[in-house]
Amino acid sequence: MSNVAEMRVIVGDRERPERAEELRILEALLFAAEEPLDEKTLAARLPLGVDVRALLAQLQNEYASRGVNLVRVAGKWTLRTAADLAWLLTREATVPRKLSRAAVETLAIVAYHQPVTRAEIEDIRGVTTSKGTLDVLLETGWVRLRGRRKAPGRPVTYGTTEGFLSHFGLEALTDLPGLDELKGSGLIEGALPADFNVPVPSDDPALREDEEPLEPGDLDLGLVPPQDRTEEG
Amino acid sequence: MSNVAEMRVIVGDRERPERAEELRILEALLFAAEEPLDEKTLAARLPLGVDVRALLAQLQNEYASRGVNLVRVAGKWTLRTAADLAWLLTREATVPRKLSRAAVETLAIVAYHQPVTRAEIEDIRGVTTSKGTLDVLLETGWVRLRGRRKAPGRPVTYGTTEGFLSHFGLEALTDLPGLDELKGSGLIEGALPADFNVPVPSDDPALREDEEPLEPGDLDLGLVPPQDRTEEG
Amino acid sequence: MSNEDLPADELPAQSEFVELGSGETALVVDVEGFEGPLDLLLTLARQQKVDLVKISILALADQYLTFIEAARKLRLELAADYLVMAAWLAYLKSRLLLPEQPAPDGFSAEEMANALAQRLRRLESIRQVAEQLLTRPQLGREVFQRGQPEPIAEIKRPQWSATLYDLLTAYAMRRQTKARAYVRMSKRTVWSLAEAREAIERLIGRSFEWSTLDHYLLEYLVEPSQRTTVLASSFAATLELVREGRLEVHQHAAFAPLYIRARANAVEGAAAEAGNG
Repeated sequence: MSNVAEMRVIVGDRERPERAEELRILEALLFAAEEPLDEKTLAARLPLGVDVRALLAQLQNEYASRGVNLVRVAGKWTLRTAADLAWLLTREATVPRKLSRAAVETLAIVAYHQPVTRAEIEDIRGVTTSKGTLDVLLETGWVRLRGRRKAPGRPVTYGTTEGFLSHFGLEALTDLPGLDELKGSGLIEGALPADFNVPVPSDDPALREDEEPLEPGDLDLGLVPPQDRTEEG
Repeated sequence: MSNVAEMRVIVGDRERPERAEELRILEALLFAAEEPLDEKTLAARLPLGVDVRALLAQLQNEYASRGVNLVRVAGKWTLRTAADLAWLLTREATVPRKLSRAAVETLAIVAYHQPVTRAEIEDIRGVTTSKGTLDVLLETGWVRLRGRRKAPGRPVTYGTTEGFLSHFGLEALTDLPGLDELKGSGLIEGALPADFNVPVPSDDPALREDEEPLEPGDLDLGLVPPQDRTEEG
Repeated sequence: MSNEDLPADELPAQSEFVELGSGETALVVDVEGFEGPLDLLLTLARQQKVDLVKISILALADQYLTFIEAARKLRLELAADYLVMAAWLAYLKSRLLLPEQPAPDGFSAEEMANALAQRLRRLESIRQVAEQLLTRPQLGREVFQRGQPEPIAEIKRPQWSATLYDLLTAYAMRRQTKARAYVRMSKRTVWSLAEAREAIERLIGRSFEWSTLDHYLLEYLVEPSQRTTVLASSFAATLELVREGRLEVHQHAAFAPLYIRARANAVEGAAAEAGNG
């Protein structure tokens, strides 16, 4: 035992100069960051000409077997505790507010059918969606107002945010579970008009052809506490 | 050398499957913790009978060469960015700031009357010029120390730089308006004493007859920013 | 049926149960627990234990209508949604039972039934994926980010700005002000009447002896350049003080020295005044 330890120490000492400094920098940046970092941000801190993607792959591999993993969410990179250790950590975690069944369902509809209007959500659920449900989702930061549908009444369209992907550990919207089956069974089109044949949900911030931008003030809808809003009006 | 590398590979390979689950748990706990953890807390989360101290020593050793180190603070354990990478955690931001009136005035006097000493600036302005004003001007890079005046006290002479010309869009210092132009533009009006004049400025880098070169060390005066100034803004 | 097969992560409070006595299916339903008529239909459909593609809409419509009938008998308050659905299903049922005929809105009963089945499938699939989504490790519940992030400190570097206009205005203003200030200085070489009067009052004071005005002036104001203005102002001030009866003035001949002295009663008066003050 003491032999092994000694050997490791020696190797460790020799290793130090050999392990690429870039890897140390990358690891320090990812450890320190408060939120996922994109490759551009990382590259800006690394020596010029470094292959960030290759380094990330190496680091991801190094961390794969550890208690902390390097994962990609919303196209960005972040370190997170290994999912199999959840049992260990949940005890001290402050469990986020549990969403109501209506909110979970609405969230899923927004995720899989976005950009989607309230009327379309109601059509799928077969029930009126209370204002509160959408407010709760806007408050979580997982759902956002995207724009307005170019249709009578110009209804607001909803979509998911990067925070949504980050919370559920999704690299992109295409990683949504069961998305392929939904597409296969033709259940994803929802209420989209036939001429807008976009069978996949998209959180692309660029507005679709049938969307137009929000007006100033629209964004307050879900973000300002309601009492202020009524006073204003 | 090649021997060492080989040994490392072997050791590394052997290590991975042998790496104790306890180490993963330890590293996840330390990563997710919101504050440094003591050995008792860590032990409570680990299987009974595990030698926490030995595990921590091993983990500390594993992380020693990395971008993040396991450190002990106040008897508790925490992961921290390696000290030599602290620079990664700072970012320089440029903050636009307007020059004070005193600084603008002093700058103008330096521009027109260079090479000029502080006493001469004060004589023209009719008020004492604070050290800070000249420091700020040196910091802008628009004013430089030229030399020393061959006079009692050997005062430092100030002049403008190329940076001054480029910031104010001047091709040469002689582009600064003379008395007639200042009058013509209405900047100077009314009766003036007969001997009133505006000098024809020159930023010729060659020292004048009444100037002598700076000594080594003089240049440090205004070029090294004091530590606190950066935080001030 | 039971609520357990609902893909919800949260079951509603079981406030009210309705038991239908018909017997063939012990249908226990909690009206409060349903998220609208479509949800109720989906629950009923599951009881057929067949793929939703092969569901019998006719049977489903019957079940739904039975449920609504029972609920109404028990005077349960049903949202309008449920009743609209009931009416529509009753219509659909009648259409399905009748021989096919062209529908007024262009849809056959078959198509309408398929559309309903499709809606049910869509709701069911969204529930399934919602459930799958929720079983993913969630941030802050199953996986955690760094508990003590080390935020990046910003070092602020001032970027100074000033315009050529600022520069020239400041310079012109300062030089001009300074130049004007010198002009004012040179005016001080003139002795004003007020200054002369104040000086004479101070110089003569309580002296009741005759003394020459020249004597005072030369003694105290020696600068030759100022002699003329001092003499002129002093003479004018002297005459004024004489007119006020505070001074006596005496001259032997033209261009002879001027003798002045304070008048006794005037000094007393002035002293009294000073005492009061």
